Amino acid sequence: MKPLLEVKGLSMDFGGIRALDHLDLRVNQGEIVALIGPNGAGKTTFFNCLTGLYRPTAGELLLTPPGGRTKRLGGLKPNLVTRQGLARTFQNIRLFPNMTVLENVMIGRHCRTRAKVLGAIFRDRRTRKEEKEIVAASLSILKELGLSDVINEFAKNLPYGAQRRLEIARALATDPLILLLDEPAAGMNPQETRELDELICRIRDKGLSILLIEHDMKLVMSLSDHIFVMDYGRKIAEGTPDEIRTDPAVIKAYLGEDMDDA
Amino acid sequence: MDYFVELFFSGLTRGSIYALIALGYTMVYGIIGLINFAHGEIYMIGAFTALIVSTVLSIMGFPLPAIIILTALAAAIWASAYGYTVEKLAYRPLRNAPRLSPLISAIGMSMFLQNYVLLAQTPDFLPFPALIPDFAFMERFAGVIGSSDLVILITTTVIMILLTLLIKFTRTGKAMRATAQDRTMAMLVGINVDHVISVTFILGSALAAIGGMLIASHIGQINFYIGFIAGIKAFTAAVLGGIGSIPGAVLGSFILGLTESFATGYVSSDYEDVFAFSLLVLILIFRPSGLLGKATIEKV
Amino acid sequence: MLTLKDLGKACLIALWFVVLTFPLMVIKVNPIDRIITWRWHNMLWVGLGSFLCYLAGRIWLARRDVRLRRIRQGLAEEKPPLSRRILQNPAIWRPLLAAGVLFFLAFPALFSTYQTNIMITALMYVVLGLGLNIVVGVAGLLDLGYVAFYAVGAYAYALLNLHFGLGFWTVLPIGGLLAATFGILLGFPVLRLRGDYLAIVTLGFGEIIRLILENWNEFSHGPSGISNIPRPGLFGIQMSLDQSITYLYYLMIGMVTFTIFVVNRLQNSRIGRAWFALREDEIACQAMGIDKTRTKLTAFALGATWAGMVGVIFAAKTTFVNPASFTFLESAIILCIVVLGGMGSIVGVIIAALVLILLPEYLRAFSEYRMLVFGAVLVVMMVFRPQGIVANIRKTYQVEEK
Amino acid sequence: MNLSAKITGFCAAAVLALGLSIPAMAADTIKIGVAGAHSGDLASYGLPTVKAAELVAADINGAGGINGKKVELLVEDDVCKPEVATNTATKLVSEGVNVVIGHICSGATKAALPIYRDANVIVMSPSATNPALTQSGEYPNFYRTIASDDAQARTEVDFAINKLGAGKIAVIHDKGDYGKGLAEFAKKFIDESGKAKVVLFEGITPGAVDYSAIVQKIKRSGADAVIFGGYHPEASKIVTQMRKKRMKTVFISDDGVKDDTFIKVAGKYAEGVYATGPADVTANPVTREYREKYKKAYGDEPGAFFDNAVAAALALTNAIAKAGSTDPAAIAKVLHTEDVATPFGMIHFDERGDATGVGFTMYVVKDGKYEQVQ
Repeated sequence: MKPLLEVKGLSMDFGGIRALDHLDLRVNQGEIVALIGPNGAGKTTFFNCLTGLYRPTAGELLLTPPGGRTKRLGGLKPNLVTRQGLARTFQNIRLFPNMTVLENVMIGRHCRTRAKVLGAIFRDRRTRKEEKEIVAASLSILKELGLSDVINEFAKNLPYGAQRRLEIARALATDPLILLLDEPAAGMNPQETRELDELICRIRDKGLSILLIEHDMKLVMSLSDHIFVMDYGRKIAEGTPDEIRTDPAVIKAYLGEDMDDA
Repeated sequence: MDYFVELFFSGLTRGSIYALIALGYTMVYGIIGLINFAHGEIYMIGAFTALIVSTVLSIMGFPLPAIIILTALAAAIWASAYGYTVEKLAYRPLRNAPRLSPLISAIGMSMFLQNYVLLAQTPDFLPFPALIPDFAFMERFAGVIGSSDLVILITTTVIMILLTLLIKFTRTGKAMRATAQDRTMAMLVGINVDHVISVTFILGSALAAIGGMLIASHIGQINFYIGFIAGIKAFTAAVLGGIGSIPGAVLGSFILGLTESFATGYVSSDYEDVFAFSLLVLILIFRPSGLLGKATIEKV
Repeated sequence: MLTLKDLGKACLIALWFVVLTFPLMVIKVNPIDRIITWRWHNMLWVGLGSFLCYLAGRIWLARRDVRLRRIRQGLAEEKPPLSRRILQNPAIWRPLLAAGVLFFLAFPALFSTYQTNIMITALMYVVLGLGLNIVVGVAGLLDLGYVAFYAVGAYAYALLNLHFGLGFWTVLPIGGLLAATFGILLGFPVLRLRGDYLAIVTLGFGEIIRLILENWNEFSHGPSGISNIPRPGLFGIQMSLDQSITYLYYLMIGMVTFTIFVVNRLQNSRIGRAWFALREDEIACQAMGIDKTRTKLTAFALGATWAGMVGVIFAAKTTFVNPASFTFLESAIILCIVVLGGMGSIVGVIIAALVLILLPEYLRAFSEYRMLVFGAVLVVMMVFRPQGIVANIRKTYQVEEK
Repeated sequence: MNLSAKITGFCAAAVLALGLSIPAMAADTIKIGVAGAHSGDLASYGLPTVKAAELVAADINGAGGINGKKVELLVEDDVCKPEVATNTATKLVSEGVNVVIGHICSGATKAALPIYRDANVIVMSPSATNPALTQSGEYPNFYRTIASDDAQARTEVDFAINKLGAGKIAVIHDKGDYGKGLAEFAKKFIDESGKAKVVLFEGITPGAVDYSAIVQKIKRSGADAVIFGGYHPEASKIVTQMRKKRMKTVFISDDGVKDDTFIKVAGKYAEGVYATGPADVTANPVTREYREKYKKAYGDEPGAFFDNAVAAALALTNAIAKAGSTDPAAIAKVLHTEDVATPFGMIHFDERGDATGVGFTMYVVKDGKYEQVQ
């Protein structure tokens, strides 16, 4: 069976500086895959290439939905990538601060709905039905993530941990095949991290695949099915958590790097 | 051929005028990324201050060289003070606001200053005394280039060289470049960013005031509205050259001045401004970084 | 509340402004007759004015600090702003709304034709403000050439009527569509530009349209404009001036109602949410599957549609159009309405339009200061109250337990 | 029911409906509206008209009014903007004016006229020179005490061709309503004359930083004379740059340039510039009388269109007095048939509404002053 997401030879140059160098990576259906590496290794750049925010210099991005045809994601605009089934969160939280929590999630439904200007003005039956579905779907996601009590708050007024969860909720609302999480545990306390661990497992159990960038090694090791390690834009190792733990290249790359287990 | 040379010089004069204003736009944009809409008004205020001071001095019976020097000084000082105050009142509080807030504030400032001068002085055109005398040795070239054209050309060149030296070699210049590169980083290495931004506004305003004085003397009259049109043209020039780049601003100004001049000479001046605006629109669409500017990638 | 230090600082500030404004405020020269007029009294006004402004600002800041501290210490409760308290309490806003509706419906009967005429102008600006609000306030695209679409509408009626004899009601939708088409044509290349560049390009576009109207005589009749444009008709009934103004008034009331209805529905729809999201964070927006260009284009075109339709009404009301009515200043005034009212806030924009257009009419003595105040409003609002007089309120939802 | 009765009725109704404080004397005064630019950058064209109307009104009221009724002035600002002018006109109409002096700018006048026409109010402008205002026949209620642009262009062209013998003429304008209209007439008349040809027809941009390119172009065109349509700020810039480039080309311009400010701004370069303007009326006793009064009241010289405004005020008040009522038809009849003494001599109005005997003559700058060309 083909992997759900396959990246082949992905390279990205910024005016002569090679940020990503022939990167290969696979994510299989239902897996949690982690991407780790020291700061500046190019992990977020990789996410940006994957989601269409940057146009990669070379390489192929292939997405094969279960039972569907393989599609190339390279060169697609970000919104179309999302439509194909990749949804992401951001390292430095990019919510819509002056919109309510519920609205933030409703935005996620945008690419799965169709109401046009005329529909919005005349509010025909289909639009009304669609709007109801958007609200219902968003509310159910929020409930799942424990945000039901704050649906009418502005996103900017939420505490930090809740903002992180809201970002995940918003990404989930796009009905993704793969969820891309960029350092979801950053800045969380141990209690919140534990909850996040459970949350990610729950999402996986619903059949989604997850690609995760994370510095919290405890979380990575406990969650991941497969780990890719990057340094200087290159893949230096891959394997199961146990393999990675003992890989000499990884240890070398991380030497001096703060392996915070908190 | 003569006709070509004549048009060429008239284009150079125009270009120099735009350059003196465009430098201020480009410096401010380079440092805080703001289109300082009120810059044209600072130029206008410089011209008005020059008019007032020179008239007062000439009534008091000062000799012409003294009038010129004192007028230039007064215009530069007061325009700088306005530039400094505008920055402090309308832009500094918005330093961390969304990008459009300071721009809207700048548009407001521009309207405010225009109407302030209209109300404080007059809505009518005022004649501006010819501060630059007709040099005897220029007589031979009278048909091609006038004395004031020459003075404007030389002044622009000198100012541009001085400014480049200042930015390349002085401490302030280095601090300005550092702030333009990365404001947070500059702050961390101990540069007083507020101070640097103020200096930029003061410098840009002083240049605009000198420009205002020279142009007013060249054209012979001013009113409260001269800043708006000149400002937009100079901004076009700055964008054409690559906003944020000082040689770019000068290059862009000369290109705009020359094209306007040749377009008028060989085609028609009916659509002069349409042409300038279309040029602006086209550059922004197809090459927003201008001729000498650097393209930037937005960080995610 | 004020310390001696504050007073000292205020004196310094006053001194600074006195020196700063000295040449322009105090001296007035007549370079031809070589006469200098010294207006020393202005010095006093400037000094006193800046002194008091500074102190007022200090007091305002001090009180805000005290309030914030008390809130933090739990001594006081955070009070929602007055506008929100009114708008979220049906017991207050329903009677207010009813009174407002009654007042506006009865207006022509209560006041003279002239007052009605002024009110029509104000209502036109309400619609223009609401239209620009879609573009600037909701979608966050700073459009400084909005007046170009207004001109497109006005000239559409003037020219179509002149050449083909088309009537007001036929041209009203045509004007809107034509403006929308222009919006799309312009928007297509420029909407991928960054915010401040977009502002400048739209400004340039606005000027280009005006200059073309001014220069292309064969098409637009040049600077002398087109006169004798018919007022809106009503089944061919002959109307006196008073009647036709009253008619136009109710037409405008209908237009405003229609606009509010549409804008309100749009804002709380899938499209409207996408606009808001776009204003908040473009990148996150794209990552959530929103087509940036298309969403911007819809906002731009819809905003333009309103300008186009009001343009048609403008031509019909003035019965005369020339390019001088469509300068950058007009765009700036409409922008001022949106900024003062509060970006994205319908109620705010309506109030701001009425205040900014009606106030100068009734305070004729101060009408000279109109543009000065508009400029100051833009700066002051940005610095002190960027959310506008009535902050935008988001729709709230109830969780339905089944 | 005549108009004044209608208006009185309307006013009464308004007072009843509103309780607004419309003077109780309403029926006993003759209301003259004065509309034009009274603030903003064009105020200097509009304010002299207000002063003229005030002076005339003061005289009439001092002598007991017209047929026992006092004259009341309703002064309204239109900032020279068409869209404001319609409001101004509506306001004046709803306040029940009998006649209006104004508006100042042609654009604003065009916008306001239909409103006055529908309300049957006679309007007389001291300064709106757009030919269509009278020639189109659309505004039977419109009169003016200034000659229209085509008359001015005719004077300029005749002078250039017949007096100066110019064969090649460059026609330049400022792209404005007034300047461009004038330039187009000039071009038309030159083409029709067959004796000269237009070697350059071009618009310049007001407020540009430099005009040397267009000046070079004029030079290259080899024109004997330049006819410029526009106002003095641009004219002085062009003349100055022409003379600085040692060009001796004759410069002919219009009423917008026949202003002392032009000479003061252009200084020595103004010498020899021709400009059309209303015939010199300083010898006329009426002119002298009102200029004296102005000086006495305000201390300085009256500004633009003052004489025209005095003429309009005198013509209108005279017509009301002679007609014995404020009925527009009666007033119109007097205006068309009976001569009245004004700063321009004895004038009446032709069937289109143009004042007879108000024409243009050519002036030339000599020793720093405009002198009539013999």
